[in-house]
Amino acid sequence: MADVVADGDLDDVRPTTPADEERRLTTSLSTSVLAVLIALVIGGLILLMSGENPLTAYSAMVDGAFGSSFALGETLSRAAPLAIVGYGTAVALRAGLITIGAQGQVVAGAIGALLTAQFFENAPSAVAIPAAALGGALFGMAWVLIPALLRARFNVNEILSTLLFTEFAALLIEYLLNNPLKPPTAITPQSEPYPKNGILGLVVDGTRFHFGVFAAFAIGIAFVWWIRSDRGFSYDLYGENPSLAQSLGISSNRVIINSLLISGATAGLVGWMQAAGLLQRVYVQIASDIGFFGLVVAFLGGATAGGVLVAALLFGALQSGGLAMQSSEGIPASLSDIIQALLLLGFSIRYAPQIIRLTRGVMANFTLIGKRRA
Amino acid sequence: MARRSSILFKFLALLMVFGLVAAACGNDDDSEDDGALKVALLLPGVRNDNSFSQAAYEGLRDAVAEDGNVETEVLEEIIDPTDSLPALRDFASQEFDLILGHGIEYVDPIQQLYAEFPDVAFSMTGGILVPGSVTAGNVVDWLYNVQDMAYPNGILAAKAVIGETIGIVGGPEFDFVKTMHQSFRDAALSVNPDLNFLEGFAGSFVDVQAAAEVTQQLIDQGADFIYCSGDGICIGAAQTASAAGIPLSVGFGSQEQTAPDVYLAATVIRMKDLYLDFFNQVRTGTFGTADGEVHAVGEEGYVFYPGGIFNAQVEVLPVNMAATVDTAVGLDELQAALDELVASIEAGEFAIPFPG
Amino acid sequence: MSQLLEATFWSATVAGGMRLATPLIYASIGETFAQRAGVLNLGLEGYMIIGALSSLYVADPTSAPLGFLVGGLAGMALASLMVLLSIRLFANQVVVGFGLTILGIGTTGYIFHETTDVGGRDRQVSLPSEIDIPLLSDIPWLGDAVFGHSWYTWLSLGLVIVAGFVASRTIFGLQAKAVGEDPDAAAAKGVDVLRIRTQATLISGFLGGLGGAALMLGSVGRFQPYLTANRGFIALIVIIMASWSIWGAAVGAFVFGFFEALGFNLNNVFVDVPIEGLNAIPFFVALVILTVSARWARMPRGLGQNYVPTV
Amino acid sequence: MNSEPGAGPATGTPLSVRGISRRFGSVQALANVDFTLESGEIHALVGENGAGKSTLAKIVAGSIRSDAGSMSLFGQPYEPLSRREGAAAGVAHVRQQLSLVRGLTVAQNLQLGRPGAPAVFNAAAARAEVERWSDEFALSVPAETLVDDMPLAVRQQAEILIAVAWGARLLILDEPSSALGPLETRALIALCHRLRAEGTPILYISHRLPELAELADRLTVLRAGRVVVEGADVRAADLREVATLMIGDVTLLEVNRPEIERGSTRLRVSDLSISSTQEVGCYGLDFEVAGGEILGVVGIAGNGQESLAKALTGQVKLSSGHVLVDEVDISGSAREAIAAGVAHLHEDRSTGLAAAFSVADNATARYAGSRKFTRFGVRLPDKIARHARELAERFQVRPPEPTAKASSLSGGNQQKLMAARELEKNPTVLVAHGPTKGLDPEAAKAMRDRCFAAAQAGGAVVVISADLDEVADLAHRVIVLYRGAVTDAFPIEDMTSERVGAAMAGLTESAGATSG
Repeated sequence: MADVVADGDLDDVRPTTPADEERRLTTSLSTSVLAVLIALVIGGLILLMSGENPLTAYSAMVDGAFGSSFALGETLSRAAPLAIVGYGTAVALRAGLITIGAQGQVVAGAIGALLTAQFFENAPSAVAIPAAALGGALFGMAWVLIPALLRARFNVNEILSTLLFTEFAALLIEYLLNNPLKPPTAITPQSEPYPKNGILGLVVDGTRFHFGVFAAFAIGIAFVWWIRSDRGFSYDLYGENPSLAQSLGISSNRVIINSLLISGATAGLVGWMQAAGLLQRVYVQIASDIGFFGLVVAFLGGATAGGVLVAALLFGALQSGGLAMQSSEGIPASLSDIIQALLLLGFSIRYAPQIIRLTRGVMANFTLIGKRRA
Repeated sequence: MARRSSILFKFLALLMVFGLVAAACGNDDDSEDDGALKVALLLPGVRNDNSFSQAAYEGLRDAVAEDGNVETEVLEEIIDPTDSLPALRDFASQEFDLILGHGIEYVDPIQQLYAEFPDVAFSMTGGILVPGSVTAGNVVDWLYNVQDMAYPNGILAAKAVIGETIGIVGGPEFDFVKTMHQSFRDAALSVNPDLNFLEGFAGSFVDVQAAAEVTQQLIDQGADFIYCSGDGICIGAAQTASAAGIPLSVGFGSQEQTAPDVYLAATVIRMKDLYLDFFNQVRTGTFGTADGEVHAVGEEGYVFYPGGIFNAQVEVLPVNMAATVDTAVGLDELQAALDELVASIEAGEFAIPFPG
Repeated sequence: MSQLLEATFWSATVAGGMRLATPLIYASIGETFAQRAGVLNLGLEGYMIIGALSSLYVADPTSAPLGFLVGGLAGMALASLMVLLSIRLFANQVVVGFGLTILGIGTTGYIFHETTDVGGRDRQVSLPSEIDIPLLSDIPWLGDAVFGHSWYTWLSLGLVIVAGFVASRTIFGLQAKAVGEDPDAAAAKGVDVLRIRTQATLISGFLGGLGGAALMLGSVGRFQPYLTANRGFIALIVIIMASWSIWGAAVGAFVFGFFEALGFNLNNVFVDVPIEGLNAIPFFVALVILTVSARWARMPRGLGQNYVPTV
Repeated sequence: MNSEPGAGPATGTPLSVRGISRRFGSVQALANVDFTLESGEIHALVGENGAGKSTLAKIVAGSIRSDAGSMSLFGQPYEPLSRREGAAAGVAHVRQQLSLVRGLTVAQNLQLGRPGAPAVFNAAAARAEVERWSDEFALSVPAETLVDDMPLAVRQQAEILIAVAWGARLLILDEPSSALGPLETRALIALCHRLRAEGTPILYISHRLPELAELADRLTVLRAGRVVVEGADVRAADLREVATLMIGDVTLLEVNRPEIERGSTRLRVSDLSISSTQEVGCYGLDFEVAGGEILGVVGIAGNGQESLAKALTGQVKLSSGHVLVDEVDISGSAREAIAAGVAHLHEDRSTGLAAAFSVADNATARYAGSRKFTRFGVRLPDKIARHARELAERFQVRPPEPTAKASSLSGGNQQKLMAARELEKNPTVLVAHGPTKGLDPEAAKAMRDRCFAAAQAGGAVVVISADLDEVADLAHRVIVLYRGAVTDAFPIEDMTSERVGAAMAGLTESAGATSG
């Protein structure tokens, strides 16, 4: 662990090697399983107390997540946007930046995709689909541009500025869907149907497993490329030790702006996917909570390629299973939320050092704010 | 590399444990077929929201009590469009006979699903407002007259107010909210053209404190009467009006409990009779056909059921006779004015105009 | 437009700002303690809503002060999960925080759902009356704005003073700042880092719960799901805006409340401006303040980092 | 002199350690150590890195516990379970890594963790107390300044002051002089003597033998966890012999300064000024360094060294002036500095290495963004590992394992790893900031040799250090920095500790630089 060096106890034998330290901290597999089991048991007790059979409730949950081709399609189509946002957020996290603005960038991306698709309404799908994807990504980037510049230029805390821009996005989409983008007859905020030529087809009929889901694989592969690339290494280095990176000629502004733009572009792409694939219309709630859970997925997955993928699948399964638990067992949404939250908390205890390192890197970056005092 | 795969391994292992525990319990989808009609209701809010969702829930509850041979399942808080399709689909594949999608949230998914489940009857809300939506043998559309929810409140307000300023409190600035406000104004002005109005929006249907604050601001700016157009936020409007001793009327549900002193009246949706109709139609196989009860609107064959005061699907709740707040005319007189309005509508002498 | 020149317009806006600020003051002061100690509580929204529900359910059959206290304790109970998972078991603070927010919203929604009969009586309390301070409240237009408030508001101002004192003048305040700034050095000075962080987190849970309770008992009176409407996250905004100062958090809460009230109020002044634009005002002001204050902002160095004691 | 809690009558032997052992994993850090601190003495505990000095200090202070053995404090059995208990019993441990909380003031630090302090603290009284102690020991410790903003020497004094104010009956000073200039060291020695005179025994840990003669009464030598000399009279001891006992091989301490041919000017700094909000800046620096020449920049830590190092390596924007390397202006661009062949050994290894990254990644980090080890932009791990292994072997990094994490290396090997990264190719300019700081003799010798080698290969070398011995060993010429400006400049032959000390303290009028 990083702080062993920082302690600089050079005059002495190290109490333990970092490897020992890590081993000590790593919650063992059995601890992790135990945590999840405890969460399941607590959830089961709550179900029992409210008159539900926990076993049928859990089995409905698993069924709703994996039990049929439709259920699998649901899990995948929910996991894909989470994974994409998770990867984009992970790029920023690895560079030492916490952006919690993905929620707003997804919204901006959906608007961008819709506008682009409407512009290309008469173009062949081969043009309209990629154009709308690009439009979504560009709007997502645009939505993080100001926070990125503020962070690079004035050291404005990006946790907060991106959160504020999420609020702005929520208000903007509400305005647009109530006014210029609203079909004349509609009385609640929603857009016209997404143009037909831009819609992403289904991979498996009778499910919602649409071709956009493959974007998650593409982004996943791009992420693997990124973390193995020279530039990705530079950004990681900046995240781990900003002053060293700067001394090696890695521009702080470039890392901050680019990594935030990457995260914005991926979130924008998700906006496109949701509009063109899953919902085929733009609603105020187009982003669901993808932006926020994407951040959780990035953290839970330790900002690694495999970790994010698994965490996104886990979340996709929890959400589709949680919904199925409501519709097939009549369990109230709030109770289903409780079960999902308990499981999330159970899963949160897993691999401490990796995430501690991650947070340390992020915070090392932030201390620059403190140091830049007069 | 070793580390990365170990994370993966752990996660997969956890997933498997999670899966095994639940899968061990097996499937037990065994609905005994006792001939009861299986009906599912989807609500955007909670069933006790004292507003739009509660109206449907109470309607179904009352209809089932009267019918006696119906099994129901109610799914609440399905407002995220991502969730509405799988929820509907789950009910459809559980072989429900009738699925009531009580909210415009469910129009798109019903349009995507109905053909796949020809044996399931779907009722949607507000499909007429969604371009391109159709009805079919197993899909019908229902919508209440927005103006009916607001107009009676306007008549009441104009008669009750002492002063000339009426404050209108809404949730988000949606079109149907604005339409209600306009209909309210039209009604009030038809009684007293000298009235003027202040309007405020809490920005959401759930932010009660914001609604309370908006109401307070309207009162500070001189409002002598408060009209709140709907949903949970009206709790905040009612609390503030009560504290300031200013009369109040509400769209979508009573606030009698919150503010017994100042609350005067409200409009509500009544779904019971429509739902009873639906039960019969499904049993007799006449669901979705344009028979005598259907008002065809728009395209030929579009099976659309409008709701309003005229068919008692919108009800004007009786005036709260326990109110202690000062009003320009007596409570009896207010009740008489409302009765007169309702009677003229039911008699077909008057139709509340759609504003704008 | 002419309303803008009237004193009553501004006094009403100031008064509204104070009311909107009240729950934020409780929540943001508690969270300031936690963040100064290095704990990032994204579960604040959860603490608030669970505080709101519990306070109502206790105050309805008993009394408001008791409900208020229980609201705080309920927030503290939820915060104890943050202590267990993040502080003691080193789970990521962001993940646990989001989990606790969902848990809080779910739990309150569920309890409300299960304990309310449709059409029956909901639990309810009547709102407190304003405490008029003789003479001061009678000052024309200013009196009402600044001095006509409920005891929840007055108590929150008292809390600011107490919290400011605790933060700057007590050993606990020093220890909290120390474990947030430099946990290793603090540990070397014999400070029990985990214990102080635990206490700070529980304080944040307690005050977050009180914030929800003040919202419920002071200005709402009845429960609705999602009733806190992201006020927990707004409290987080306020804290960063205030650069982790207790006084700053109180001022920031008021500034936010003031501009929120102004947005509501301007609706009848600028009728053509969409409501969404007016609602954006407080967030825009926050962005400006944040940008300006970034020059001297001083984030606790250990914020968000779990402290793992050696040996 | 103190009447704080826990302080019984100061009778009996202040500290007696019997048979203390402690094992960390496979390493026996202390084996059956016996040691006695008598009243009224300053007892030096010496030994090379890893000899167990700090472990012993920590056991005495209560931070860690021994596996076996017993201790007594002023005649009472003493078995502290925590540092807090140790402090309550009157043992104060002033560590090499200072334990002041950086975001607090001295007055606040005084209150923090103080045994028996009341829950509410009186700011005015705390400030007065700091001022009182500061006056009593003729120090200048400001009560209300953030520790962050104070020079290292003052932090050191503040820490001792706090220990005394807390009622220390026994003081352990762990490498207190490592960052101090001669004047500060002298002040520290004076402070120790004053404390001794007041009756506080001091356990003084150091491996800098020369200052011990002036300071201490007796010395104990630890080697590999065992006591090899116990309680010898310092004045009677032969320090050379002590050094031999400490490290076994005295030749490591000897510096063989090679003859180096002087080339033409490679580094030219003109009118260099930096105004920094983060640290002390630089003001009007003018100097040149020729190829083969080693320039020492001395000064007390916190007098602009950090800014100068950053300026020479292109890491900060200058407010005026230029840094020319082979007549190419590299000011303000780390990228150009690297392209021009500037190498930088960071003062602090925790900032100079990516601790959580592997040896391979660290060794090749200088190539980040250069496409040297990439194909289609993707890094080639095998190629990198091979290159890193070669480098690690060339620079004697142990273990030379490319996949090992940098944080798992010892301090000396971390320094070598940093050197491997920076000195892979002969640099045109080497900026070495405290290159041997905190290293054991063997590692220090290796680092000195690296600096000489860089000069021999024709590079200009700038050694920035607060350690006069280090500069004396390496440099040909010296400039002295005080508050970011040069207060004196002279060839190494003219260096006397009086002259340097005065210049480091800003007492010299003859400001201005020499060149050539």
